[in-house]
Amino acid sequence: MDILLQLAVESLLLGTFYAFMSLGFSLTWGVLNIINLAYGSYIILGAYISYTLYTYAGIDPILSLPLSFLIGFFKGILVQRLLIDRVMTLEPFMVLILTFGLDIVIANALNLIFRADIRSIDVPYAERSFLLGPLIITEVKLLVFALSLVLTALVYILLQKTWTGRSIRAVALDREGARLVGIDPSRVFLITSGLGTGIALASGNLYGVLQGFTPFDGGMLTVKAFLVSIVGGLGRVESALAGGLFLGVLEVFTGFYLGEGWKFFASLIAMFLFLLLRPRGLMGGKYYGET
Amino acid sequence: MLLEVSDLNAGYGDVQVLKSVSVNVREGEVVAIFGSNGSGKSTFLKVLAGLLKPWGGTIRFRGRNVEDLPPEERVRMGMALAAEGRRLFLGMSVEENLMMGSWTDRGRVKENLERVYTYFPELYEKRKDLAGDLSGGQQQMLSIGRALMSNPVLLMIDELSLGLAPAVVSRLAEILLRIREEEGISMIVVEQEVSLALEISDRAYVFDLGEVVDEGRSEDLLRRDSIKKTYLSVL
Amino acid sequence: MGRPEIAVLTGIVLVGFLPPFVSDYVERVVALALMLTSLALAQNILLGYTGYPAFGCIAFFGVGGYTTAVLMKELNLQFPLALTVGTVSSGFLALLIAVPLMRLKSHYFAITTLALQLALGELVANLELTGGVQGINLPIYRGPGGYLIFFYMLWVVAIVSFLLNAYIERSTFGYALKAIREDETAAETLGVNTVLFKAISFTLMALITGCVGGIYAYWITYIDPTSMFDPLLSVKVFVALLIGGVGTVGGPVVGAFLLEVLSEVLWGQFPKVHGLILGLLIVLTVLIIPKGMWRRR
Amino acid sequence: MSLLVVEGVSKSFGGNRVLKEVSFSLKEGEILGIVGPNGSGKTTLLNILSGIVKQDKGSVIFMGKPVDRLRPYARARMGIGRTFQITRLFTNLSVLENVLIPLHYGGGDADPGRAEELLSMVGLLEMKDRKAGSLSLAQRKRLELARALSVNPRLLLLDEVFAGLNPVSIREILDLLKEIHSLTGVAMILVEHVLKALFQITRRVIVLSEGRIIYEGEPEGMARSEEVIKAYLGERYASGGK
Repeated sequence: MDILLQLAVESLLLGTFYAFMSLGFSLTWGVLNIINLAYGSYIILGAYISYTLYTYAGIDPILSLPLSFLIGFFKGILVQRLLIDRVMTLEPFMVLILTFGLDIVIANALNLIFRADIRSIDVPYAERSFLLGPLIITEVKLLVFALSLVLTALVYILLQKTWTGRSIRAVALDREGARLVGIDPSRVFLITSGLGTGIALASGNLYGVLQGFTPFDGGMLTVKAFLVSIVGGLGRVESALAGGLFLGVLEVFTGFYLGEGWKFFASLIAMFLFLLLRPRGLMGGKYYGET
Repeated sequence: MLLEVSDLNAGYGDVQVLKSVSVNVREGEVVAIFGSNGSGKSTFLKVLAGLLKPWGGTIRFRGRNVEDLPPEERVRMGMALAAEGRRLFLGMSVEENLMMGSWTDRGRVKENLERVYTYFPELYEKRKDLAGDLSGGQQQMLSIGRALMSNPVLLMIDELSLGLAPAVVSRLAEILLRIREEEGISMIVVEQEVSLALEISDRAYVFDLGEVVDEGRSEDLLRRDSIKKTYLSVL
Repeated sequence: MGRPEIAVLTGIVLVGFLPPFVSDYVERVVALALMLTSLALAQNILLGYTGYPAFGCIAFFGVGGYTTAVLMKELNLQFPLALTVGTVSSGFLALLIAVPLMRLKSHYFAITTLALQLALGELVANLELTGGVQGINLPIYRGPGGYLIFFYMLWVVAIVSFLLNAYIERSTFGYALKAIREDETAAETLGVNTVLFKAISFTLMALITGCVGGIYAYWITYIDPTSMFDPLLSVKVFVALLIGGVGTVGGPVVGAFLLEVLSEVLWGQFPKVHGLILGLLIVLTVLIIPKGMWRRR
Repeated sequence: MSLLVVEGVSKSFGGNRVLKEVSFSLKEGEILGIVGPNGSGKTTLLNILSGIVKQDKGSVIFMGKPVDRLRPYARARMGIGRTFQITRLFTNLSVLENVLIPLHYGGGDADPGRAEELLSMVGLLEMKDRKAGSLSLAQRKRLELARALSVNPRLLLLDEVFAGLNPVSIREILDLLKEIHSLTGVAMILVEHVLKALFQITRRVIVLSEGRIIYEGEPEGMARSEEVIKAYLGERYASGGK
């Protein structure tokens, strides 16, 4: 019983991080209708940025998170302008190939600079934990959970309560309708890409304190972001939370009962089955643009 | 003259839909456009709103040529379209849909909301509901309401009565007449239902196979037999 | 066959006479190019003629390779038999999932096949039978002809794949696939059993891909999950198709040879940054050739 | 005996009832016009007949056999040919190939002689090697017609063949349809907005409004039917205008 409770709590902590981590992927997919295979590499890029800042300048990854976001924001805008805009209207698999190429470029560039060894951000609070009744809570996990929750809430507020957020949702729901009220969709595409990439890099800071990473972990993270996005349905923050928790439970429980090695397999099979049987997500609804 | 459209040609791919169409709208005037299916009415509004690029011809709005401007620019200048298929944001609340209508007039969103709610009290009651959960009639009101939120000089409404019950249509017609009276804005109403179109308009154009085949004061047109012929093509 | 197609075919056939005159290194590069040629031609049946991008086509490469390897290692089967079973298994798996899978369109279809590829890779990495992440060591081939035998096997598969593409280009069978590519609904209403032909097309792709995987496994004698289910190889197939021209018979051959030689040169010249350059090459290909890709005939 | 019997066919899309209990039948060689305002369910009805869309209720019987469980390709092989409102040609293939495909898969024999015969019937023989995508609209409509005829149809479903054409082209297609009918005796269902043209080829019309059949009979009666006038012109017009 205690074990089950412990696993449930671990799932919740991890799942909330996954939800935040995947928000950018889910948003760009929902709004622009593109699948960004380089997304995982963006997260890893964030992890390396915070690693560098922490190792060489002593800046805590939590403090450098806004900086990662900003770098990501401008990078997202740049990539959208220079690359994605040019192929968005072509066959959808062209974007897949393009972003895959981008993934290779980022991973190999990181590999050149940092080599393939596993790196980790060893903040002083990395190993601390405390007891809560029968539960063992790792402080880092709790911290990442809390921050993920706050940041997810921020994204939610941005989408729900600001004009920028509303215009993003409007474009996602009906591009032509958005043009009718005077919104320029191509501007919204830029902002969404910036926001999405910013979230990816920022979540990289959290990922970096949570566990070790190498330049080539991006692919695996893209799959996770994909799974989180498809479980609940695209683009909505609530759905990402549901998807994140699903992935959290799936990983924690398969990891515990079948072994660490099966975790990624479980995510992939879940992704395969979802696509095959429920491509619109568990709730079956059509939330964002998805045409 | 508020709007001068002359010699407009447009279509999709290589299929020409509009053939040398010329239409004028004066300040404060309500103009109806009707014709059977496939006569090019909706395409005409699409071109006016900037959603479809014309092949040729000019559109002058408030003395300025707008045919090359993107839709956003035209909304800013005071053109608003309640489009075919309504194009609402079905996953957003009624109020949010209305607010989006004020995208180009964000500073006055509160006043605009109040104004639109006085015309459509049922939208106020449903303001928290998702647009997707509204009935057809309420969606049409929302569509018109959203267009009004940008404080347009020219309101364009496509297929006003399509799929709506007669009672709903009557109410919509009343509201439109009221809006016109209180705000003095000009309107172009595309409508299949002849009697309705003529009832709420000053002048009307009859479209057939992409061409303007008849035009005139609405009262006169109502008496002409040509309408029945265009519609039912009975020889 | 048209003139360019005959020229390309002659080219592939002539490549078969190269080995006595070139170094082992060049021979190996040409064999790899022949392998990519077959993979690209296999994908061309599906994407080029039927219009479905199987982004994770290398799933079947892995299935073919692993089945062949496991059968040889565990059951001591002879290579020809093991390869046959490996090839058929790939085809069978494809046939099994084709109907639900091919209800999905464009990037949903593409991504689902990629998920399958990665999932299978993880599966063999976790199973004892397949040697886990350590992979499998195969016996070294010591029969007649030495390693040249693999060159010629890949050569034959490339020629067969080419002829199959040429057949599809001209035959009534190819008409069914092209009709599906052009407009699936219209094809149905004109008498084409689209479900059946989509499944056939997918299975053909898997058969060739699986066969190549089996040959490759025995050739390099050591396989592991990363090398047999490598997403990069999937992408290389697509880039080869883009360079050469999707939906043409000769294009994929030209594209595969160009890409393989190019990446080999890069590997040699810039051993440290070749991955980076390959990535840039992919990005550039997509940016430069997007429109040229559908040039057929 | 009836060639086609449609019995109580209903269809909803996401709670929106598009067809409500539609029933009618068609004799061998008969021509039927289906008209109605936008959104009245005409195209959905054709889609159900050709098998692209499955009805929720009711049954379609073709040549004495229920075809409800047959997929479109099987119905095509039984002899149901169709065209589309917006032409759906195989645009990257040649004109000839566009006809050879249904000849082989729908009609049972890809005989180039027969293909050329069909193309010359619709006046496209000289263009047989051109890409279908390069044809003009009128030519595309002709090619679609030839393609639908390639399955050796007993029943031809034509979705707005006249739409978007100029009067000259309408005239030509009309003559072509008449010619096809007199040569092959194929039954036809035309969904149509260009009523003038429609009435020159058939005396039997069904009017659909909001998914229901509101009129069935001769064209003349149509203009007198209160229901029809209401559907087209509106409540007020029917009761005598303002």
